[in-house]
Amino acid sequence: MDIELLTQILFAAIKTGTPLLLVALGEVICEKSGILNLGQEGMMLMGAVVGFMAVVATGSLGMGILGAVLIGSLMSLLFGFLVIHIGANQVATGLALTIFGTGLSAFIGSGVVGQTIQGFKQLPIPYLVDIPVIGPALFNHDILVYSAVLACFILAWIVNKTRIGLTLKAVGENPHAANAIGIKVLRVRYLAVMFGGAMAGLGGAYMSLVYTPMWVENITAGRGWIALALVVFASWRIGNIALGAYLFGMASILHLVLQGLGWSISPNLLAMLPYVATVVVMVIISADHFKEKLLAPRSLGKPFDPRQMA
Amino acid sequence: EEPFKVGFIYVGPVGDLGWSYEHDLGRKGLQEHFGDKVETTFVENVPEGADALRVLSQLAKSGNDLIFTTSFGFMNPTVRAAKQFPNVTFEHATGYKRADNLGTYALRTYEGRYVSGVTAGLMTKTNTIGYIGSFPIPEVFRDINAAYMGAKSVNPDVKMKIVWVNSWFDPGKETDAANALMDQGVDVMLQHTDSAAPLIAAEKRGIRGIGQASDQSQFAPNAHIFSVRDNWAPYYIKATQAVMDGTYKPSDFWGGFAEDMLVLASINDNLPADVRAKIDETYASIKSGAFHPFTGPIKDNQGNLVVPAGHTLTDEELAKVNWYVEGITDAAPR
Amino acid sequence: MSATNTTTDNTPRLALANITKQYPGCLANDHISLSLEPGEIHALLGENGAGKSTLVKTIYGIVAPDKGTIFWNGRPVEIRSPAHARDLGIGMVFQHFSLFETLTVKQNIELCLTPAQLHEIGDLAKRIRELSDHYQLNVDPERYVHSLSIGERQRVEIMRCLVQSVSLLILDEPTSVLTPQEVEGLFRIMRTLSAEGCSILFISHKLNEVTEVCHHATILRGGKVIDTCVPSEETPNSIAKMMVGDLAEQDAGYRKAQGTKPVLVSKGLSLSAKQPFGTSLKNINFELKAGEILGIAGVAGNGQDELMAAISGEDGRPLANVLFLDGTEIGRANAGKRRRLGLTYVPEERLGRGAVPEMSLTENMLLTNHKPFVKHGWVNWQQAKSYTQGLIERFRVKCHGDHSEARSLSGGNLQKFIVGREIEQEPKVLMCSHPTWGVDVGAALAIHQALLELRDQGAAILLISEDIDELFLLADRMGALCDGHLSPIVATESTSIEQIGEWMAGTFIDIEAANP
Amino acid sequence: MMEIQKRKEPSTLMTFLSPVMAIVLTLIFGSILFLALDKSPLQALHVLLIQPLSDAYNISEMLVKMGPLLLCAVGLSLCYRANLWNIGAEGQLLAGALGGSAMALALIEFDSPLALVATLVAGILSGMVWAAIPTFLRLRFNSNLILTTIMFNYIALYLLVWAVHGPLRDPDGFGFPESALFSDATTLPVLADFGRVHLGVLFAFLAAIGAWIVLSKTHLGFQIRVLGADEPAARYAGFNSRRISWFVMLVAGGLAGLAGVAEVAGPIGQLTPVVSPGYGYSAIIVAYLGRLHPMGAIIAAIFLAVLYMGGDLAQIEMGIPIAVVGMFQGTLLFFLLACDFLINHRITFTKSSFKG
Ligand SMILES: Nc1ncnc2c1ncn2[C@@H]1O[C@H](COP(=O)(O)OP(=O)(O)OP(=O)(O)O)[C@@H](O)[C@H]1O
Ligand SMILES: Nc1ncnc2c1ncn2[C@@H]1O[C@H](COP(=O)(O)OP(=O)(O)OP(=O)(O)O)[C@@H](O)[C@H]1O
Ligand SMILES: [Mg+2]
Ligand SMILES: [Mg+2]
Repeated sequence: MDIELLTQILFAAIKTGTPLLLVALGEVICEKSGILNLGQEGMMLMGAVVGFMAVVATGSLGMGILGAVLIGSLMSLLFGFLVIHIGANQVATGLALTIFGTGLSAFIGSGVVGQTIQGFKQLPIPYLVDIPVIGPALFNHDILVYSAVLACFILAWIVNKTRIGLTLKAVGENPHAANAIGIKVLRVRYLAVMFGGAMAGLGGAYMSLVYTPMWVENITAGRGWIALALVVFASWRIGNIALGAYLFGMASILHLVLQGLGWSISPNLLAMLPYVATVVVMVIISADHFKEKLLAPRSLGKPFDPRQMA
Repeated sequence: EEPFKVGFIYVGPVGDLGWSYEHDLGRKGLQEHFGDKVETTFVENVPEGADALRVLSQLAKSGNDLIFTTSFGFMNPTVRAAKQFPNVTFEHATGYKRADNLGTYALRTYEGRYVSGVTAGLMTKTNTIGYIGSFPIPEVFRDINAAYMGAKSVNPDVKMKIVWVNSWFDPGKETDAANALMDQGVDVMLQHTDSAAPLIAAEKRGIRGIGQASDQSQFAPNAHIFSVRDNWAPYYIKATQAVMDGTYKPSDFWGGFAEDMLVLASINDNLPADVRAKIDETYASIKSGAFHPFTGPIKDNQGNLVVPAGHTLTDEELAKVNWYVEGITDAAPR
Repeated sequence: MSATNTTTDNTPRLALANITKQYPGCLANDHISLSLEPGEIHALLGENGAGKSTLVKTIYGIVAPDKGTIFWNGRPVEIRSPAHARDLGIGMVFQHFSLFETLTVKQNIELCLTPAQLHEIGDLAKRIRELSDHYQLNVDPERYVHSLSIGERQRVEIMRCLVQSVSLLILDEPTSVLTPQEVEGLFRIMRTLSAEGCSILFISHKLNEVTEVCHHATILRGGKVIDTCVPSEETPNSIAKMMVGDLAEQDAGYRKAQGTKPVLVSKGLSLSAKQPFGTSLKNINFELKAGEILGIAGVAGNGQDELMAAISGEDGRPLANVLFLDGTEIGRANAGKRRRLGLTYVPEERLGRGAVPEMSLTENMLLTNHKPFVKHGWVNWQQAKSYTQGLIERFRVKCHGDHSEARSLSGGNLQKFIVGREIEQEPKVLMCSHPTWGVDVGAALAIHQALLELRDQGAAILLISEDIDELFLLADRMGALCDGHLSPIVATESTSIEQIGEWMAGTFIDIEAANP
Repeated sequence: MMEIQKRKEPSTLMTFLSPVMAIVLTLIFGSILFLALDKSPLQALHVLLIQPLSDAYNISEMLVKMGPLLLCAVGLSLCYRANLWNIGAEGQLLAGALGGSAMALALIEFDSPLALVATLVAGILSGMVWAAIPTFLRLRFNSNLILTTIMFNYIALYLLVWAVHGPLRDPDGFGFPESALFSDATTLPVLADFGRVHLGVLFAFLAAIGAWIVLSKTHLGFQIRVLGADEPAARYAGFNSRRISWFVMLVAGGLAGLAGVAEVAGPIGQLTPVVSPGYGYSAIIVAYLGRLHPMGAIIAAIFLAVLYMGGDLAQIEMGIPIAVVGMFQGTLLFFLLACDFLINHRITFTKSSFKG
């Protein structure tokens, strides 16, 4: 394998990992507030289709991004209303969101299947891009790739260093106590859920506006689920999420690269790779029960009703 | 007077700008040809499982006289429906099972693929062309071989890299595959999948590609060399006419350049003149029947003589190709 | 002690007028009025469910009253939120702690402050250390809360109120989880604060504490103020009478019994913590004899739950050669097997563990007592129903019937049901956690009697409680748990509250280490 | 003004009324949608809901569709009752189809009723294996069941596609990705001469009844319910939660596997790359709509089967896009979750205005 190929693989891994990263970043914030949203796949699909349709209609990529972010937050608002306000089961509601999003996106998107748009341009970062090997792999991407990396740093700073982060962690650990000291638990949770939705929409838009750029039914092909697994994989740490996303990005293109190099393992078996890898990694991570309990937001998945205080 | 009713079932959405889209264009061509003498109905997104038979029955029961089933996976449901509704005529695309009221039809896509191979062989600077495969089935093996033989006929040093994506239509994966190929030095790309994603990827990186199934020039104005377009209307008109006239006989119909069922669409103006000339020449010789790509001697890449000298593969033999031609270094996947 | 009011003018710091709060199905506060002078320590007394917590939550802005007015320094205010309350200078320490274990002390305190207050304080850590020295709180700002003991956590809660200048501090049952020594420390802090002019509203069920430290007391029953008094002029008994009305017999003390042969033996039981913030058990030795009640004192979180789980088998990890039930080694038997061998158990949490909230009483009966009603895997529901009806009658459980859901019962009634269910299985060993926690006097009496009766029938009872008085009342022998260590076991008659209190604080651990 | 109160006890009436309300709301939502699409809502609802039940053939087709939905949903109801979030019915169904097909193809020359039994057993066992792996990972390594079962859905799909392209491909099938047609001996007998209703549908009903008896009459069923409602209570009572988990997961896997093998050995008659149009996922909705009660699942499965068929009919007759069905399913689940709020809460409207 020559060095240039390595560069290209790295480049592709980052690109493939970016939608996962965007979605997982949203989900981790949502989970830190104690809400488990399994609707990522549905929100991604809606983000993808709405973003795409917005670009087709207006010709502006900015509008596409805006549309995706808006629809993502809107859908998560629906989810939020059911789980935060009505206290519906988070798992079931998340699944409903995915089923709904899958159906709705197919429905509204049938008109634009196969159309194409001008996607985001690559923006090489001057000087850095000239570094051999890693330059072209890391510094020759589109704006969303850079934004995702930037988002990692900003979110890590917010979560670990600011009062917003403290509040978020407090709500996720013990909403009753947070409520008692006057934190607006519901508001924090709504915001976190909506942030998760916005990021899922953005991740979906990455698929339809940058990655292909096209819309087709089920374009996300299970990436929403992998993003959810990533959060567990990363033990709810932002830095680990980035690492995990790019690793999974690598796993999901590796089989294509290997085929091109003449490996003749059945492509169907190779296509299982990312899913098998997800399971294996998850098993390794969560085998340490003790550690997972320590790291997972304590109230994750449990409903909180402020009307019923301890 | 009651119009003659023709039904279609598609495996994908009519908007896929690929396989189902072209069948639907064929349906529209049929409609246009006959005007109000014919009434057409279609059902899209029909899964190839247990549901196909029900949809077929529903179409038959709602009075369709002729039903086209446009995907290989509909074969056995079509066979059953044909048995269940002897008064309805069925036509199944790409299959091999026939009955008194069931015929089959297919495209000689290898003809287009041979021209594509010749063009790619001339255009490549790295001597490496890429092929995005869908599923390892005879049609795809056949076309890979045709493409490679075409390329080799004009460029003895040419190599071909093949990546399978296991899907007819998955823009995400097709993009990944295209990028993986380009990363490995491919500078002309052929695809046996229906989305425009590989062409878009090619356009981005400034290399060339050839469209499949429908005219995909709009997606990649610079990269696009030409598209090998499926054109089903001639056959749909012919078959419908036959059933209306009562002259229908089930058969296995293969259409290609000669029947205008394969069309080289939107040949790019930016091609060098000699390449353009070679394209036209190859096209013409295949169309006239003067040349057939699968004329022996042909060896497979294990060294076996699969087509003896002087022999041209019959349609029946073509339907069973499962080997790679000599010069392709990969092992044929299973 | 003398109860001096250090008021100079007549405006009370806090005055409540006709505070009323209606919850679905119960009037929690019914036209409550009271007033509090600066520097006054005021006790709020009453049975469980009398409405004490509801009232203080109203003052702290968590609960909005339906009617009534709050006067703060003479002016009527509407306290909208805890943040607003803190702005006014009201601080509160909750009955159930509201600290975040995954955060540090400093972060916990920071969360309660507005940005403006934070700015004013400047270096928060420094401020915490200063206050800690001043009030002898011993709070380290950088420690993670999960590494703190219960007493330390409470001091963090108090610190959380003190970083802003508070002029009213509300303490809701602060002493129920403290060792006697820690209680003394708390009282010292309270007196210092009082001397500095801070008013304190103090809720407690321990009447001797009230007589010791409070200047005034208001007694609630059924959401109404039924009496007020000056505690220093009363005795715990006289206050108790005011609280519950004329109660014919107070628990006067029961006959102590001598056990016969050992039925439950623990020989050097050690077990690492299973939960991140749990306690490891360290070399626990005891012999529980038939016909005795063995009481184990200790502040919550010192290994009680872990000990119970290890003995009952809920813990799930196999133990080699340390636990014996009636001579049988049970370390590897699962919880079901141990039950079948005659070990039953009344857990601390009744709803959610001792009983399934959404299931009927019949189903909840079947939860642990299935043997008579299950043949070859099939449940005889008819039989189970009629048995449950009998159980409800025998233990005077107030409910609509055997079909009532467990969660619709009041705490005390559910506890009677659970205790009855476990006792009627005629166990060899009954383990009992906090059997009368949050249960009113009448129900507590019934439960005590049922336990004693079981003991006298020859069963062995392991009683774990935070309530020392209850242990002294019931236990024949007792010991204490501290940080997963079990103290020596002594006969109740030959020990004192002071000694057990010291053991609860862990004084025995060094001695034990010295002579293993 | 409106006031929300928590009920002291959940309302039994609402438990049954909530799905009905959800269906009605979904239909209202649908009507608005059809109006927006410029289609007559009345006609659309007629095609969508009534026509699938209009004649014997359609009813038999509806039952064929209902079979796999019900089989999967019964298993899922058991799992969800035990609070085990098995989202893997789809993969277990595919595994059943794959395993059953392998057996049917191995026995293609074997003309005996035993061949069918062996095929069904192979399918059931394959489904069980596919459920067993995530269960094992969950119990041994504490991995997240939701995520592993979802991953196993994808893995099963690729495995099946690999098998039809590879070892199970019809050697005389011109290399196309399909297995040979199963022999008559390994094909499920059809129950009526007017349609495709097969033995698998009967199995589905039997499974529902069996699960109902287990849940309501046996101690095991009681333990399942306790484990799901309140895990600490189950642990306290000394129930063996591992055994219960294994039981429900294996039953669910076996039933989904049966659904899969019944599809390939029934209406499809061979192994094809597309076995299920997402039955395993729709079954989640069926389970919920049926209140996690096996008898409720029967009604819910019929409703969803009607909706599926109606979707095809609506496309043929009115040109309504098929994606509407997927959307209906999601909407239905949403309304259901929202209506369930009323089981534990009461909304009262009072005339009293705000004070002051
Ligand atoms: N959120 C609520 N909804 C309905 N009823 C409630 C709520 N909170 C408290 N109650 C009821 O109000 C009454 C008073 O409760 P409160 O917590 O004030 O009692 P308390 O005096 O603090 O009791 P304890 O000594 O047990 O702490 C009880 O009957 C309780 O059940
Ligand atoms: N949070 C709550 N929400 C709704 N109802 C409640 C709540 N807490 C208690 N109740 C109801 O209020 C009633 C009184 O409950 P509570 O537990 O306070 O009784 P109690 O007076 O303490 O009696 P006991 O001494 O038997 O425990 C019960 O019927 C209970 O169902
Ligand atoms: Mg209280
Ligand atoms: Mg109570």
